[in-house]
Amino acid sequence: MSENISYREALRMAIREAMLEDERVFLMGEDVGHYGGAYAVSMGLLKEFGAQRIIDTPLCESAFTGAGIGAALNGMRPIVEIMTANFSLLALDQIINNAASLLHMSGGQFNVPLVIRMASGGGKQLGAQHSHSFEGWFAHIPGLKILTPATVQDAYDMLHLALADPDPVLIFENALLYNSKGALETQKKALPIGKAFQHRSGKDLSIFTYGISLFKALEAAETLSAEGIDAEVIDLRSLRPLDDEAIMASVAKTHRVLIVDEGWRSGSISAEIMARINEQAFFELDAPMRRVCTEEVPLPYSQHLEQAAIPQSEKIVDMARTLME
Amino acid sequence: MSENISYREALRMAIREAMLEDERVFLMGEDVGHYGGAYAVSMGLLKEFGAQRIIDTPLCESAFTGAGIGAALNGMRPIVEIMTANFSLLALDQIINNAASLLHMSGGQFNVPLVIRMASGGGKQLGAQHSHSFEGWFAHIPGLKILTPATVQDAYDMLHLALADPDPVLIFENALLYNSKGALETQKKALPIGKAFQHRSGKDLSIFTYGISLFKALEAAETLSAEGIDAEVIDLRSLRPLDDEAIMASVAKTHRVLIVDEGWRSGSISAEIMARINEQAFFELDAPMRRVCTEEVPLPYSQHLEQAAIPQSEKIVDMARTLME
Amino acid sequence: MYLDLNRGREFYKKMLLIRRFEERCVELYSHEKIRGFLHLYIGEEAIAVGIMQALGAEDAVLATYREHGHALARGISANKVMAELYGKAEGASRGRGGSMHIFDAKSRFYGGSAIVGANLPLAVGMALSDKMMQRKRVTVCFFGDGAVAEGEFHESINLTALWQLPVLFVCENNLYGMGTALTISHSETNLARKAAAYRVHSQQVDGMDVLKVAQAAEEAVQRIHSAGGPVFLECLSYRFRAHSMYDAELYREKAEVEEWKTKDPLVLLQKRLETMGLWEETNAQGLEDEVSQIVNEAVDFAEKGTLEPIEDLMKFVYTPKEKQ
Amino acid sequence: MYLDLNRGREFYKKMLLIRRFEERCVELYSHEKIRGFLHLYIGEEAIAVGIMQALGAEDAVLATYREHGHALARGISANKVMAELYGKAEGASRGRGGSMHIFDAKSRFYGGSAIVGANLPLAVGMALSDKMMQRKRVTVCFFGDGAVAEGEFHESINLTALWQLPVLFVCENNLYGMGTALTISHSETNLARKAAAYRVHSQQVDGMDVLKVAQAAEEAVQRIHSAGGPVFLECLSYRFRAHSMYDAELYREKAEVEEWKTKDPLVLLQKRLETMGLWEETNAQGLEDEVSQIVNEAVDFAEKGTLEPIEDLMKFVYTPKEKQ
Ligand SMILES: Cc1ncc(C[n+]2csc(CCOP(=O)(O)OP(=O)(O)O)c2C)c(N)n1
Ligand SMILES: Cc1ncc(C[n+]2csc(CCOP(=O)(O)OP(=O)(O)O)c2C)c(N)n1
Ligand SMILES: [Mg+2]
Ligand SMILES: [Mg+2]
Repeated sequence: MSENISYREALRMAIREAMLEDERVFLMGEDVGHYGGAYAVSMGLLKEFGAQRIIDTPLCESAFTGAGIGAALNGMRPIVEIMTANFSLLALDQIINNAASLLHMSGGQFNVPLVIRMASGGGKQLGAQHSHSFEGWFAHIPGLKILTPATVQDAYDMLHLALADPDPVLIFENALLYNSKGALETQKKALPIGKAFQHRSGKDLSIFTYGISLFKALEAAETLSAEGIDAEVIDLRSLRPLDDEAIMASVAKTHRVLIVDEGWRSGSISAEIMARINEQAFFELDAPMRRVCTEEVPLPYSQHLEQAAIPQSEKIVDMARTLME
Repeated sequence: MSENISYREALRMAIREAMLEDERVFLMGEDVGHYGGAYAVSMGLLKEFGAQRIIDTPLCESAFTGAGIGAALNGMRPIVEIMTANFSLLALDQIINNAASLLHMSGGQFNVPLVIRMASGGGKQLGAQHSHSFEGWFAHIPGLKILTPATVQDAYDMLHLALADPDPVLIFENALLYNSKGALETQKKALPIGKAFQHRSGKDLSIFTYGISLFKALEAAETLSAEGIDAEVIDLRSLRPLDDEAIMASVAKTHRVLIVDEGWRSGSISAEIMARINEQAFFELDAPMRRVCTEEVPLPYSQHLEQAAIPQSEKIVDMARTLME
Repeated sequence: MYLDLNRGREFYKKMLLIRRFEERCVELYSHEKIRGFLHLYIGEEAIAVGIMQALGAEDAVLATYREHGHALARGISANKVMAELYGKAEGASRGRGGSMHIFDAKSRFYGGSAIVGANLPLAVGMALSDKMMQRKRVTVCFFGDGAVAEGEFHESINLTALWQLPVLFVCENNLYGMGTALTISHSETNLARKAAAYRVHSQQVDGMDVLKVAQAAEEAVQRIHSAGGPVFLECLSYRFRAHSMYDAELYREKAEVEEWKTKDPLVLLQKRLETMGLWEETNAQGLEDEVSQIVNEAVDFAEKGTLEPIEDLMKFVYTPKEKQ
Repeated sequence: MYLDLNRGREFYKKMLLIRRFEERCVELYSHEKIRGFLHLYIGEEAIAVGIMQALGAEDAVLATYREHGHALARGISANKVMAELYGKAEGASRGRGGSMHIFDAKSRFYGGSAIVGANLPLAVGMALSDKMMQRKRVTVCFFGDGAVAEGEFHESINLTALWQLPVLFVCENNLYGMGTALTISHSETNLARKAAAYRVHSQQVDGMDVLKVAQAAEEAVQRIHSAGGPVFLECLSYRFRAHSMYDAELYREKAEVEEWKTKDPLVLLQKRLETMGLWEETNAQGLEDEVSQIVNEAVDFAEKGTLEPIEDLMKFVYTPKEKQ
């Protein structure tokens, strides 16, 4: 049952299965069809499902995202692909003022079962207009759910979970993960939206993270372990809702907190997690909480600057050492 | 020299002065001219300065905001008015991908001296598409400066400060403040961008806030004072940059922190302030920090629900009591 | 379109209902029974009434923030609309929407939208689903002359033309977007011509004449059913009242308003019926009485309505578990 | 436009420089000297060269993410462009921009923009300032056929027409936006006609013929200076290479590409010169050598370039104090 496939393939498999299972599911976005997807996620699907269900849109993020909302209102289960998270800014009015608000404004009459996927994150030397990580920022918006699959299993599961959800769900796929490989169990019941997952148990400090930073954190935990520091590593998986319970349980165990996220530091999801721990588990803390985020700069092109700007395993190790002082 | 005028008049006076002083300054936005401004800020200016400098735009938030950026790049000092903060979502691509990024992407060659003003905040029963407070959310974006004038003096000063700044500055005017009156000194040197202002000194707890919540906090402080609780009230004034120094100084004095802001709770500017205090002044804290924010709901129309959703003086008092326990 | 007594009475009554309903709203606003923004449709009644009569129950409607008229013409009860304006739980949107956000699932009325132009992409998606599922339905989307300048207009109309979707675009051109005149909003002020540039079948219609609107709407719906693609109707009209309750109307001349009032859709229909010798039989006073009763009842209903419990504030941020 | 030896050599050399420069880029990309996205202009050289020659130093240029050609044609040194691709401090944008973000204040080259369509509003504002300050300048804005579907196109072109602003819109219609063909992007595929619907003077031009582009550009600039308003040129062209370095080109036939290669702007110009008996004198080999030297030097310059110190990472998020 378990296969070793890529994150990209896991996504494609999930989309394919959903489309085979449910005629209401379709995929829409720029270059999802003839091109095969900017990151090749939908490669081959046009051939299998035809242009009616794998829809190449013109360049018009606001209208095709809004069209996804309209289709969801009208009984469909659309998957809208936005090529890169930066471009989602063009569709934010639709996402916030419509998708996130319609259920409430209509007094509960109109829910919006829409899935929006987008490639996110830095590290590919694509510069300031293609590299930003907005998932933590989107997590501010009530009415939305924000998923950040890190593993192949989650890439697959979360697409299914999102489609089954009655409300708008945004999936942020870190573009550097598409080629990563991992085990996939397709028959296992998926861990629900809103549940964190502990990838490594530890007693000295808790590292909360998500997406690609999970792997950097795990790497850091190995290094720390060699120094005798035993780090717990928890993948948040979902940034809205956050799994307060899992977070507080870990804090109660380790009493030290490090958060790693790819958003810019100020106003990051790290800040929100710190705020909640402060509110809910203040007296458990033995030291100030720490965070490793992206430096507050539009991401530069040159590799050395870009790498200096984003979280790295070494920075995590350093920060963990500070935390243990 | 000191006059008692409205917040609206203070803004208008500042715009007028700036336009008289500097031919590069102009005002552009929906209904700023013939209509007189949705909140009447620019009433009369069309007559005085003509349609070349008080420019009524068609409905096209993205293009006229982008045009403001272009004009700023080309030597002007534009003031762009976005009628309501919710509509700024339509212009976010221009604000983030262009205004906030151009200086960095161009290696320091092209700065963007643009001022964007918008009406913000709930409490007017305008529903979910006209009431949200995004100032704290915008504060996440490097490259921007975020100002939130609460007083008549700041309404006036901040417009001048913003125009003098070489980089993009966003001014969030809480719409309920336009009619508020207060003293204005036009000859006084303005408190710079990035400096908080202490409105009330206290020794038991620090209330950090901004915008309209300042007045709710001051009211709460009076009530608390009657109960023997001595609250310090600090107006942050600028949400990016934040005045860490003033914040930490106050924490070092009171050891207890309450933050009041009109953004939705999760991912609010309150969270960021908590994160920084945790990082910079953890051992000063005698109790978990607390926040009073807007409930995480698209703001409803009915008055009782809307009022229940946004921060109120009573909630601040209650939370302060919890904090003092 | 053929005018007979029945149709004459029906159209007249519907337009009158909107008119009297909104006149009452103005009163209620001054008594602070209604709050927030209140945008009146007075003067433009012929558009909503003329369009809606061409629709079936299966068709969908997307309106603006000036949508009391659309809601009433679509058949949502005055009670529900008024209760919404009062912010009551019995309102169309349980008081959570207010004047700008009337919703009604039963009549497929998808709001009430207060971001100008933002309902247009929704129309694309609604019609796209209907086409995909081979349902014979039309999605009608109302918007103003001002909205045509927004990027979403361009993006949406292109998609409907490109994909040949069953959307009826109804542009209510009342010559102003808030205080900004058509001529300072658009380089091409003939908006039907603008739409035609996307290869969409487009037409200007006298929006003060309910019969002409009705006829154009029926033809449009027919064309959408037969040819499949979208149709764009530019309804030339005028808003008799201020943009909202806060507007000093500095941007237009009183004389212009008065001039347009001579084209009042109610008066126009009356004149037609008079010419045909049907006015007497119309029994306008009887209709006034009926309408007055509906409006009175609506106010009564709203007054007696209840408030959503404050404990339910957070309801409907996400779909409640029991509804999933 | 009159073709003489001087002009022939100049145009040929400029187009050749872009061609050879980018061919070298492909090599360097495979050696990982250049990273990130790299969008080649090969096949479209006639557009940038034809347009730029009509501009003065005081005019401004806004380009796309496919802008090596625009940058070189505008006269930015190959050294600076190549160093930017290498991510070096000596690059046009100090290595912070990369291939998609070449900037140069000296030549009024305002980027390099990687959000499709997002440079259009900037053009409005730049031209608006020039008009307000009564400066006799033109702002040229380049964008693709794909960009025309974005809302910002609609909003921006309306503003320039409405306010009669001195913008030269250059639409590089290469028949595809990434892998999406023109015909599945636009209901009206004649983009000049689309622009004309805003009452903007518009024209289709053979974008493979540098002379035709140059002529159209000169006329456009003249018209902008005399009539004041914007001009829209749709340059019909083709991208010979993949969209970027990652593109499998599944969306178009090899034969189509080959067909278009017969219209190669370099070959076309050569043929013209041959017909006129000027080709020999052009001394193509000499130009090849000159260009080759420029490109070699550029690579050398880039190789020797330095990296911005990591401590300077946060520089240019805000204007440094010393520059204020
Ligand atoms: C995106 C957006 N921008 C601005 C506004 C403020 N506003 C509300 S109605 C309106 C005028 C709209 O004009 P039009 O589309 O002609 O409709 P009308 O009000 O005339 O019916 C404006 C500017 C808004 N609600 N949404
Ligand atoms: C807003 C936005 N959406 C999508 C993209 C991804 N993208 C980059 S180039 C491109 C195609 C643009 O086509 P066109 O405007 O015709 O220019 P061309 O590349 O053909 O020169 C796309 C979809 C982007 N950069 N920006
Ligand atoms: Mg209008
Ligand atoms: Mg193209």
